[in-house]
Amino acid sequence: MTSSENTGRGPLFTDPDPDVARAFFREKKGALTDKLMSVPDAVARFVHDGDYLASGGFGGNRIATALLHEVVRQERTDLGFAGHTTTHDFQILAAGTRTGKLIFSRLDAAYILGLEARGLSAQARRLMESGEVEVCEWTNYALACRFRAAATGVPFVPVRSMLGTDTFRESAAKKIACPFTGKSLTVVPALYPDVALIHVHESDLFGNCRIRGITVADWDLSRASKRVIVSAERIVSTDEIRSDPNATAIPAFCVDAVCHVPYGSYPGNMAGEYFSDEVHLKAWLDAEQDVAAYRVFLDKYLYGVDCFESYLEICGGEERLAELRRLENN
Amino acid sequence: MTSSENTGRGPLFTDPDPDVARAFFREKKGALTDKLMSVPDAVARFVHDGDYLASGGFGGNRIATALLHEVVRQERTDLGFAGHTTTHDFQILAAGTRTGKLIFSRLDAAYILGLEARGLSAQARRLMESGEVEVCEWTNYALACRFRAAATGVPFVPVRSMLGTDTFRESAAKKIACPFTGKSLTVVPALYPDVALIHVHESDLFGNCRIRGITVADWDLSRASKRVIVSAERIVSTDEIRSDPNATAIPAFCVDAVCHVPYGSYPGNMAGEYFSDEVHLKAWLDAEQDVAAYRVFLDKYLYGVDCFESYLEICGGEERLAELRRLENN
Amino acid sequence: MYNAMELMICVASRLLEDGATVGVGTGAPCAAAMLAQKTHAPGLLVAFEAGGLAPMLPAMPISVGDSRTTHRALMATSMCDIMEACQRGVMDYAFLGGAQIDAYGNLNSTVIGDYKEPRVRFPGSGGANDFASFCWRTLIITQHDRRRFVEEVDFLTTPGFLTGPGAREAAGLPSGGGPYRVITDLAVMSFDEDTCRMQVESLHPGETFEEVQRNTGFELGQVANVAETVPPSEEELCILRDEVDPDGLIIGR
Amino acid sequence: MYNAMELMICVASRLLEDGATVGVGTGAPCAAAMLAQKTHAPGLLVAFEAGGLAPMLPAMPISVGDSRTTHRALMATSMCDIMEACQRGVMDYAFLGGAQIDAYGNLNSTVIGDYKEPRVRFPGSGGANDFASFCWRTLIITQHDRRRFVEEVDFLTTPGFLTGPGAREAAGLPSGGGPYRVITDLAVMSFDEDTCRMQVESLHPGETFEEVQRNTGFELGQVANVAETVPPSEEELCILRDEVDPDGLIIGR
Repeated sequence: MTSSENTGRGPLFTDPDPDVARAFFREKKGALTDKLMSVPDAVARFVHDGDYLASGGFGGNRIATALLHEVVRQERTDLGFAGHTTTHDFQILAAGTRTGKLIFSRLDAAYILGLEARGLSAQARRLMESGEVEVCEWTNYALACRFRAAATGVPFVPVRSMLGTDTFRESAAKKIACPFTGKSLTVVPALYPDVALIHVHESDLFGNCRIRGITVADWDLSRASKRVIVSAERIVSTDEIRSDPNATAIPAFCVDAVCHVPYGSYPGNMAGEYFSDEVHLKAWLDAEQDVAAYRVFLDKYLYGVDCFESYLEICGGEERLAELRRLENN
Repeated sequence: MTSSENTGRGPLFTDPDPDVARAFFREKKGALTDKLMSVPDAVARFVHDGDYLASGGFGGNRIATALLHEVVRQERTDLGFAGHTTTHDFQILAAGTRTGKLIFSRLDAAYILGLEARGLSAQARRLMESGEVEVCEWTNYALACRFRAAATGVPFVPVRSMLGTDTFRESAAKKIACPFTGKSLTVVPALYPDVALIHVHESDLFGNCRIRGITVADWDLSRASKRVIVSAERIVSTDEIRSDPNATAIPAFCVDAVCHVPYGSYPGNMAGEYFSDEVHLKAWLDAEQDVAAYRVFLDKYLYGVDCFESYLEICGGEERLAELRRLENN
Repeated sequence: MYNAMELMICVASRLLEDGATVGVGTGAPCAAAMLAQKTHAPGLLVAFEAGGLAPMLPAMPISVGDSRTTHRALMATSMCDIMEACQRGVMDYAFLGGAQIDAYGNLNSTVIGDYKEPRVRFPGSGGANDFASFCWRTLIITQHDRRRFVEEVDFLTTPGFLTGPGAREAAGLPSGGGPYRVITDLAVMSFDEDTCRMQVESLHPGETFEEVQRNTGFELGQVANVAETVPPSEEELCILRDEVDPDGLIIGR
Repeated sequence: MYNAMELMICVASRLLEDGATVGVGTGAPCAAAMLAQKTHAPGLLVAFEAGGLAPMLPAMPISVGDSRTTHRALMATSMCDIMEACQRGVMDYAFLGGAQIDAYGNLNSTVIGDYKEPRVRFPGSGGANDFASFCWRTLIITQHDRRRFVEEVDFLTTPGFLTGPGAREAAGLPSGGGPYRVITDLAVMSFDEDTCRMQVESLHPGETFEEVQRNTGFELGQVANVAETVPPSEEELCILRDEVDPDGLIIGR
């Protein structure tokens, strides 16, 4: 094997050095302080231009929609972004700012611009075909393992995928010989996001969180990220958290901000709470087909909206949300 | 660094090759078949002389006592054993067979022969000082990571402990330079036990299991092991398992046998069920001080007992167990 | 009568034997797995890459991570837990698709054109590369035309047999895996054991080898006795239409 | 009046500042953490290596994995989850002990004598090597005698500063960690910043440096102004005896 065959040529956007991360985590203290704040405050305080951002959930399920909208409205730019199982979350950020600036310009891509069975996002595609975003390729599992390496506090973990493919060639992974078996393995570098946006079912004021249904990569993501903003369907007491320690998925020491956002994953699905709003998601996909129509759509549903509650209102409000609850719990 | 400094000189008892394990797991089918059987049947079918054995829980908490006693009574010999956070489980196997044979002769040692605050097991110490058991040193985390590597299906994982110590020197770990940062890392080889004994709170007939309280390393252990025998406080319906998919810790496709053993962790603690029987544990430790007294003790409590229910009976039966329940739930 | 999608789903479902494990995505693969469970393979274990294990699907999932994938499931877990079961060797089958496929079953779902200046960008690997690397047998469901069946994929997103015999193992991929069947609207293809190249296994009713070759951008082989694909039975169609996809989300396309 | 164990626990507890994180075992370390929480550090986050995070301890745990360690805890998780928080840099302090300790704070809890033919076998590392490798500051509580405080440990189970300045980093251990204080029945020791060797920081009431040196098998340093250890206050003793360890399991030994 030549050296170039052993090293993907894609860009590495973040530092995998665990000692650099350790110095950061040392200062992030474990004390139980009240972290409840509004969505605008949380984004203003903890998401900065140039940051590397990751979003929890799985694309259209349990995503932090309210936080993502706020990132767009506060016109964050030059972000790095983890395109891990992204669908509608990617689509929201791909809209760019109201003044036409890119929100992210560096992208680790595992699954991007598709909305699974719903089709592809025309806007996300335009963005990715514009050549303005620097891209590095991964697989869903490999990118999840990058979070795990960071959560674990080691600079890499080995995986057995990506081998022999162009996905490896355009990644920033490396190939090594296993010191025990001699077999070739892919090693993927730790990814410590600057900030993660994660929507959960319940959190206390300190950020002890519960998640129902699949956890996707959020167990690792919450631990890997230097800062974590949580939005929660419900704020519960710490007494309630302590009544069932097995139910806690994210401990408070990982969390920097807690926002109370009922229906915070809308129009995405929230397990046990409400189903996805396929009508609105289709409208979004359809609007993207025509640039002028899309601008009108964004002004109505994103840029021109003062807060997430207003967005819920113009999407049908309580009546629609009640329908989605019925659909989920049928 | 010389080559010898980069490789622990301890013995590697199991094959870390993931392709060898894959061939085994391929044949272990996912079908939901009734796996309920008696403790003697499960041990007879799935624990063989020469196997590499691992036990779940944490030494004196949520251990598979009934299964461990049966391994002793069925006189399994020449086992390998994972001394991962072992305490009373180690002590039981260290007794040897009724006819004086060693039960295990190969040992990965992370925490052995101590019972934490209760003191050291004289019998376990005699055994380990006899020189008859081949030993390899690890740390608790490193050994847990060996299970994780196997559960993950890769031949090793990197950790940042053991470096610079004699623990590393007497291990079968290796030291490599991180391909991303150049830093030195310990890499620990995957450990695929032949058989694991795990006690759980609830299981259905197929082996879908729930665990309350800490999971220690059992999430990984159950997945890493070629065969898994589960003992459960309660057998529940699959409908009950399906009513709360978040509560499942071990999926049925990992499990080969399910045994219904109420108080199966006695004299160990079982979270939410019963506390440890410190009186009996102390009696066991005390008996070990004198070889003759110890033999009498073993005849009474282990070798001469026809089944685990009889053991519970001679340890105080329902009255004592009710006390331990009260102690736990106070 | 039946349409091409119904045929493909029925053919795919028959490949899934009782007691096997399968990783599925939304759409046709999920329909095939559901149909298998309701016919010959009630013990088929279905896993979704996002974390859903063995649900009682109340309806066709829209996303591999939506809550239907954990409806009365045996477990709701993480992506790593599912993917690692696959990497460990537990998963027999995985279903994939792609924008391009070559004679060795390599798939492209990343770009058409040059990677640095793509004419068309697609979602990328998602979990496809992982599934195809880890699972024992990859099943591919796709439409059959020369735009998709190409001599060389523009981007090798997901491994088939790579460059041929021994190439997967040489690259470091787990031994013994690889593509197993390609199910299209024209035929069912397998892979030659010696050359690892795609070959026609059975032709759908009314199709000819020449017609299939005409729609394929590389030279196709054929097995010694090419069969006619057994069409969907009445029972299969009834279950598929009434129970698996009553709203016609997949079969009505 | 107070006994040596009470003094050691009180001294240890004062080192744990409010808002810090600490990995503890059973016995004196747990008592010190509980005392800190009930006095100056109500926000001290206590973790147990087996998986218990931030419990409201109803009584002294007997095992680091018993159910008391998750009584009304913030989380009941796995050993890896806790250890990886440590490896990631989250944990400020860890408490350790050992059969032998040398001038660099290296600990032996594996064997006395030759490894291959040990005179005495001990439990081994357990989580000690991990904690000492990962946590920022290692605290050691032990009895002070020449049998324990030795020129060279028979087996280096758990890293202190290894062979001296820079040795931890050279070995690959996370930078910036290492032993912080050694608390014995005679004195409190710290480590010289330049040499990484143990030095007396404060002498317990009534002890002299010479007496401590006499009980130490290697040459001890001392800081410029060796203080007298502040004895337990009435408040500390009351809380320790009445609330932390009312049954005298630790302090009654």
